[in-house]
Amino acid sequence: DPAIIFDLGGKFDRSFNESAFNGAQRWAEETGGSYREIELQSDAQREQSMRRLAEAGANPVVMAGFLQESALAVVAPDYPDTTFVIIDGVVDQPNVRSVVFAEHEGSYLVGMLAAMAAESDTVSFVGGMDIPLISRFACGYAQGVVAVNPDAIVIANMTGTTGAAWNDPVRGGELTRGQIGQGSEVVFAAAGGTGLGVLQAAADEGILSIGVDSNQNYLHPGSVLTSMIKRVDVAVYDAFTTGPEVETGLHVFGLAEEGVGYAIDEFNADLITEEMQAAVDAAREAIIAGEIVVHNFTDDGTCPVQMQ
Amino acid sequence: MTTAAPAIELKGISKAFGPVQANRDISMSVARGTIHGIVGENGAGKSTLMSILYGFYKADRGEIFINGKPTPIPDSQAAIRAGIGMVHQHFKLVENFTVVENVILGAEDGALLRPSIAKARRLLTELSQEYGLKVDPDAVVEELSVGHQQRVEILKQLYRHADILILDEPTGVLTPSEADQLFRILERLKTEGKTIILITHKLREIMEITDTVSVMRRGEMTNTVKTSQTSPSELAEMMVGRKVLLQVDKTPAKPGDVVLRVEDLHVRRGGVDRIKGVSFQIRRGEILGIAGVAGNGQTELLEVLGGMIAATGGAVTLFNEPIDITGKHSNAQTRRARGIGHVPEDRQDEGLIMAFEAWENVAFGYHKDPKYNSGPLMNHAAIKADCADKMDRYDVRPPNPRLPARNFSGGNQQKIVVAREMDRAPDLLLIGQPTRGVDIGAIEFIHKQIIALRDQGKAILLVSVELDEIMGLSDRIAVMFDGRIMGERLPSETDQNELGLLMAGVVTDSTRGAA
Amino acid sequence: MDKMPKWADVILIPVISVVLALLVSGLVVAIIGESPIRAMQVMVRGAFGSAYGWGYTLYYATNFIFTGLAVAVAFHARLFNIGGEGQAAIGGLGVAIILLNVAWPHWTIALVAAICFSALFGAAWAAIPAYLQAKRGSHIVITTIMFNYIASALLVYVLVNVFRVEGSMSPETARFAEATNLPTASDFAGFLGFGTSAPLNFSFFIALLACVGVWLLIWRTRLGYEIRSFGHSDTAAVYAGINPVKITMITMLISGGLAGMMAINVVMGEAERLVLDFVEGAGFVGIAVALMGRSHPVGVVLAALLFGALYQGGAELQFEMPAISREMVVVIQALVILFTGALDNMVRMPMQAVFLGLRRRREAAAPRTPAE
Amino acid sequence: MDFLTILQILDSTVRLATPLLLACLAGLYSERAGVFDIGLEGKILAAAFFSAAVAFTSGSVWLGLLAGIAASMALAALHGVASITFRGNQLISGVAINFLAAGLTVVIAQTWFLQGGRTPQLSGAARFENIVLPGAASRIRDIAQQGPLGQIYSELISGHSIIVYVALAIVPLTWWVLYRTRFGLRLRAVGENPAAVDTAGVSVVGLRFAAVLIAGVLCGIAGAYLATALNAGFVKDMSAGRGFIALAALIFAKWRPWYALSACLLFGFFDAVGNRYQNIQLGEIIVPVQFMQALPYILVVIVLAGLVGKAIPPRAGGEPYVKER
Ligand SMILES: Nc1ncnc2c1ncn2[C@@H]1O[C@H](COP(=O)(O)OP(=O)(O)OP(=O)(O)O)[C@@H](O)[C@H]1O
Ligand SMILES: Nc1ncnc2c1ncn2[C@@H]1O[C@H](COP(=O)(O)OP(=O)(O)OP(=O)(O)O)[C@@H](O)[C@H]1O
Ligand SMILES: [Mg+2]
Ligand SMILES: [Mg+2]
Repeated sequence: DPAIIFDLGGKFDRSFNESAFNGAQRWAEETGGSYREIELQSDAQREQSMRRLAEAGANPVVMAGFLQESALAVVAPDYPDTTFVIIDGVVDQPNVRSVVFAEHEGSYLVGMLAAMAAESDTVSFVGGMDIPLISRFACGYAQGVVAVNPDAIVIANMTGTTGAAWNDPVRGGELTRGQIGQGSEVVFAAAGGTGLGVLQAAADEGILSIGVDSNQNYLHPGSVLTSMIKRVDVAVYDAFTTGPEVETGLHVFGLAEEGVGYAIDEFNADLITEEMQAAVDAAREAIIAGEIVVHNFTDDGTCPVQMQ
Repeated sequence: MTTAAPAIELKGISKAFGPVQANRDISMSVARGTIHGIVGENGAGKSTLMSILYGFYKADRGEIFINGKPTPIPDSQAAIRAGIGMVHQHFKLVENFTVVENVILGAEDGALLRPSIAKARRLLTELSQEYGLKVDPDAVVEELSVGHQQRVEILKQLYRHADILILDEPTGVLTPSEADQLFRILERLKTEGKTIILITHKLREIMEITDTVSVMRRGEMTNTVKTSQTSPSELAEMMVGRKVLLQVDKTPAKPGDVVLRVEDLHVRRGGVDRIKGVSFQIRRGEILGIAGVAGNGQTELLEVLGGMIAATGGAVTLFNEPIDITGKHSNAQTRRARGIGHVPEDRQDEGLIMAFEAWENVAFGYHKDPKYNSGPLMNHAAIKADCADKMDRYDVRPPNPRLPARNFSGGNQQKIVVAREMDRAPDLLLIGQPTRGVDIGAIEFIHKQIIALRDQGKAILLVSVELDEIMGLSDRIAVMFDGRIMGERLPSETDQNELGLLMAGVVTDSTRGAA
Repeated sequence: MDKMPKWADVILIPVISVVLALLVSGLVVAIIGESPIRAMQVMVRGAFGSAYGWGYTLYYATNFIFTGLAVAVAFHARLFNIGGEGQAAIGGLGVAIILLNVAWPHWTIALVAAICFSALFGAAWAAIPAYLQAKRGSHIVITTIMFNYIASALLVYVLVNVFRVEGSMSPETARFAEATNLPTASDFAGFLGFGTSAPLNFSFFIALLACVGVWLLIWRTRLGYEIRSFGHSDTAAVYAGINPVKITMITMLISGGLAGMMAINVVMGEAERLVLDFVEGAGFVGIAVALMGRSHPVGVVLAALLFGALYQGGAELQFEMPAISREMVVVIQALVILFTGALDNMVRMPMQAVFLGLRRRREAAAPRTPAE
Repeated sequence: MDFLTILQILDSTVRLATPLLLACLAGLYSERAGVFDIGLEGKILAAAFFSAAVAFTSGSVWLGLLAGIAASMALAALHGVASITFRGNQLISGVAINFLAAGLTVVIAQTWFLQGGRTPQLSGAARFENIVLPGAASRIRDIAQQGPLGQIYSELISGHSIIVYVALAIVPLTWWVLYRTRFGLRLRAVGENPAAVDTAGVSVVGLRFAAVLIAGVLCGIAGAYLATALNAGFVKDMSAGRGFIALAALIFAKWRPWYALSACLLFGFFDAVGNRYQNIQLGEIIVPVQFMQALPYILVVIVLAGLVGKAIPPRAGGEPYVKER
């Protein structure tokens, strides 16, 4: 059987982990198969969880979250016959498949939407853990905003520096209120479970928000402008379907692979005008065609757009 | 002829605490409007019996009749309803409450305080005029003297309309004059028709104030007699079961060189000056007795000399060598190394570790002595052997080094401490309340040991609140009051009256001369 | 006279208490609709059913021996050290610092250095609460809890800002050099079936050594005598010339040092790097272990083994019976603390009555002592 | 920092201080009666879970509140049985209760909701709504348009959940109960000298149980507030040390109600500042966020160290009452 390890935040975070969970569920429903799962409760449990699943014969073992990287680097060589899949992280081992996403590209598109939806010049971003991965979101978002409105101000805050930052909705809400006080009209939350607080605060205060990873439009209909979708579910589903033979090595999913994108459904249809959609779709084509190059923060640790 | 039913009648009361039978089949009756005394050795069961009457403990068996009616007393509330009030040996006051608050506690009228307080204040004024119990209703209790605190206790009972008043060792902490005032109040209450039970160890007081007296022994009530038909010596015999000689046998002192010299000693503790310039000296072969009401600086005097607390001023020398009384470079262990033994006032809280076995207690304070150690580790075998030897010579019963200290009776616990501190024949022995809570047999033994040590040419500083003990043992007597020495007397040239006045801080013409 | 023989107090009562705790735990499992029998089986098999299980059980037990001893030593001075969690975390920092910054030629020397540093750091973290307790009477229970939170913030700070490896996103240090890795169970006891995955490592022996050391300290040395005296009565301690400030400090330093040494097992022996949250509640488990073990090293080892098994069994439980959360272990731990620590009178009172009854019967049977 | 930002932080302070205040007053009743309670944390946590669980299932936050109070009182009763009836060690009992709550909440949450030890998100009537006082604006953007007084009224005074106002009202109520009623007199007395209360014919056990149960009620409200007003659901360990901070505030407050209010506001303020800012730049020095997050705990230690004046606890605190010989 395949198995999956969810990261801190848990499989019902309505975001990253939940997306992974949905992929696994879809596989289970379609094939009638069963899989094993572990929800991590602390950073220190990673290694034992991986070993336990490998010992029990689970294959492939999927790990959601970059925080699993260093533990996997140690465990993978001990179980050469098991295939491991890590999402959002890169582990250079022969039996590991590393799946990463071009979040900057998706973020660019929702950044454009934010700038178009905002009446004033100010939009904002709330990140989860302060790490390069999240800066990649922020930077892509800011580039999209500025592409629409060169005068725009992007306020960015990170929630924390540890895994706990994925699961701190109160803090997320406070940061959002602060940003609204500074004039923000659209807030993009790339913060896992913390984002729930961000979306809630935005809804309470009557501004727009942008969800992340899963489609979060339904959470506050009319308040969530869109969601930056990251198809973690597809990555999990693919791994589960292909089984232990799944191709190892590094795999990058961008706009072209439909690994990232933005969501439109009945909950936000009223918020997005035809022109907005047309502009974003054009940009999407241009990025896939290579006409627009969105700078990836993790390439050099810098961002061409200044954020506050 | 019909006699009025007795105010209190107890029938067949028994009570055990685990293996200890504290009261065994006790019957007793007290007539209305009388003062009834109860005497007995420590642990005889007096307090237990009264606590049962007050509903504090529940008797295992037996019945209580109040004014002839059977009255079960399951708790203090029931006792209060039955008109019983009790003044405990240790006051039951909330120290940081005011007098009024203490008086109304548990007897408030209604859920709001304001009316109760107003009413209590009025009643207190009345009561204090009626009985001469003067206390400021708004004073905070902890700032009152013990004598006044006791008045608050009595006011509390009067406020509750107690008809029956139980007083458990009320005079232990009072100066003689405070005790006199108390007795006048009791007489007064008696004339009002109230019934009073008085527990005391002082036979003099029994003779002075009670109408009838009961004697308790080992949990049983052995005798009840009319006070007018008995005598102190007869009572003592009834208590102990044999003739007792309360005199201490000793030869006149032959003082030698000065051992301890104390000059202008000052001690401050808890923000209060406890010792305010005390000077004295003790010679070889001499016992200096410190008399005084508890809490006038005696405790601090022992503790500062024993190295437990630091002095704030003054100088102390031992054989003319200075002692570091600032506590910076010395503690109780270094004092012991200098040849100062110390039998503390409180054996259970200070002198012994109650959970330790006897042998471990024998090393207590001397645990760094090389003879108890081998290398880095303690030599348990050596300590046990030493303990067995001491138990034998000091008649500790049972002579079992492996028994925890708490399982010895008070007297035997004291003997363990005495053996430890005196067996090394210290040059100076500090000894506080040597016979507190100790029965007559052990008192005799301990007194003999003290005299013997003196006769070996050692210096002894004796602190006791028992004037009889001070008078009996001391070669010289100093009286402490409010952190000062009020005067020094020779036992042969003074009497309890004069000492009592000094203890109360009164310096009269007759006492001034020698001071 | 004592109401009960000593063996009843130190063995019978804890055993009854633990049994009660386990019964109530079973009840909790039943109430949430799972089979307590099956849960028990899963846990026992998970903890003891394989070399893999033993490897984890003993590994966890090693942690709990250290933290249990830490709490026990403090208990002897009647100090309630709830700060094992933070002291261990800071001990881990000590281990990381010394292993990352020095090129150790061999694990034996590295181990000695790591022991010193973990103990030193752990002790240092206990020093401030100890000082405040000794000098200012600040309640050590609350200060040590606060120091747990502060330690965790400090650890986050250093892991994020000081030790994080360039380019890595996880808050953890680089791996320690190969030469410092401790032998694991597969190295020294591979013949028993331990595989390379078992985290049990050489630290286990250090823990056992620490037990012997603590036993000697408490019951054989003058310092131990002073610690116990102070624990029973601080006024008596002063009378005996024992300095309360000194004893409080020394005891807490030893306690903190022992808690810190837990890091050898986890940081040096298992993770081979410093990760966030590596203590995982072991500091708190130490309280239960010390209470159950009646603060005696032998009792601590047995209780640590029990809790090691609970932890490993609990991990299996989560795996085999997903409806039962891993936190069930915390519940059991809580119940053990409750029954052995706070409700012990509930067990003791009836036991005393039983023993008293027995004694009365014996005395009644024996001939009456002649009248005095 | 502009005026509105300051107001926002103060507003957040009030919200974050509320659970502390309720827990602190809970501790005040318990400790004034002579029962130490380091189990505040556990009671808050249990209440948080049960209020969220019941609010979610029933859809009514009021039922949730009742459930939270009931759960907290159950733990309080356990503390009472252990430390009053069986005269166990109050600290150990508190520690056990904290663990019990930490474990049980997650175990039960996992069984009921299978969401990794969480409750589902609450919304609508399952949460406490913020009360908008008459004439107040509720949205920051509208508030920003108002003058300073309007801003204070709309941002700081208006717009909190009912529990915030209730908690504030409990402060004077507690003062009145403690110093103006018979119950208060007895409660204070039993914490100072239980023997005095006992001989006065009042039940020590009864009083202490009453106090401990009141503490249970208050912790219950605190927990419910945390899960159904401040947050929208229960997550593991969400009490996050608030019970301990409340204890420290209690010491800081010298066991007095009005002081408790100021102490809790102070701690709430640090929390609010820590939430709002990452690293704070003070001139040349950058104060790391971890320091801000640890600040309340550091402050507690400083308070305990007596640097702000010696606090004398109730004298009989921590000791089980045994009728002495
Ligand atoms: N609460 C208790 N628990 C156990 N034993 C007790 C308790 N109270 C009293 N005892 C025992 O009961 C016996 C009677 O004690 P009690 O206090 O009644 O004596 P007493 O005559 O008042 O003595 P004293 O003169 O010292 O006041 C003693 O042996 C004592 O050890
Ligand atoms: N706290 C206690 N726990 C157990 N036993 C006790 C306790 N207190 C007293 N005892 C027992 O009660 C008995 C009486 O104790 P107490 O100190 O009242 O003796 P006593 O009558 O004063 O004896 P002695 O005349 O020898 O001094 C002793 O045998 C002692 O073992
Ligand atoms: Mg008595
Ligand atoms: Mg507001």
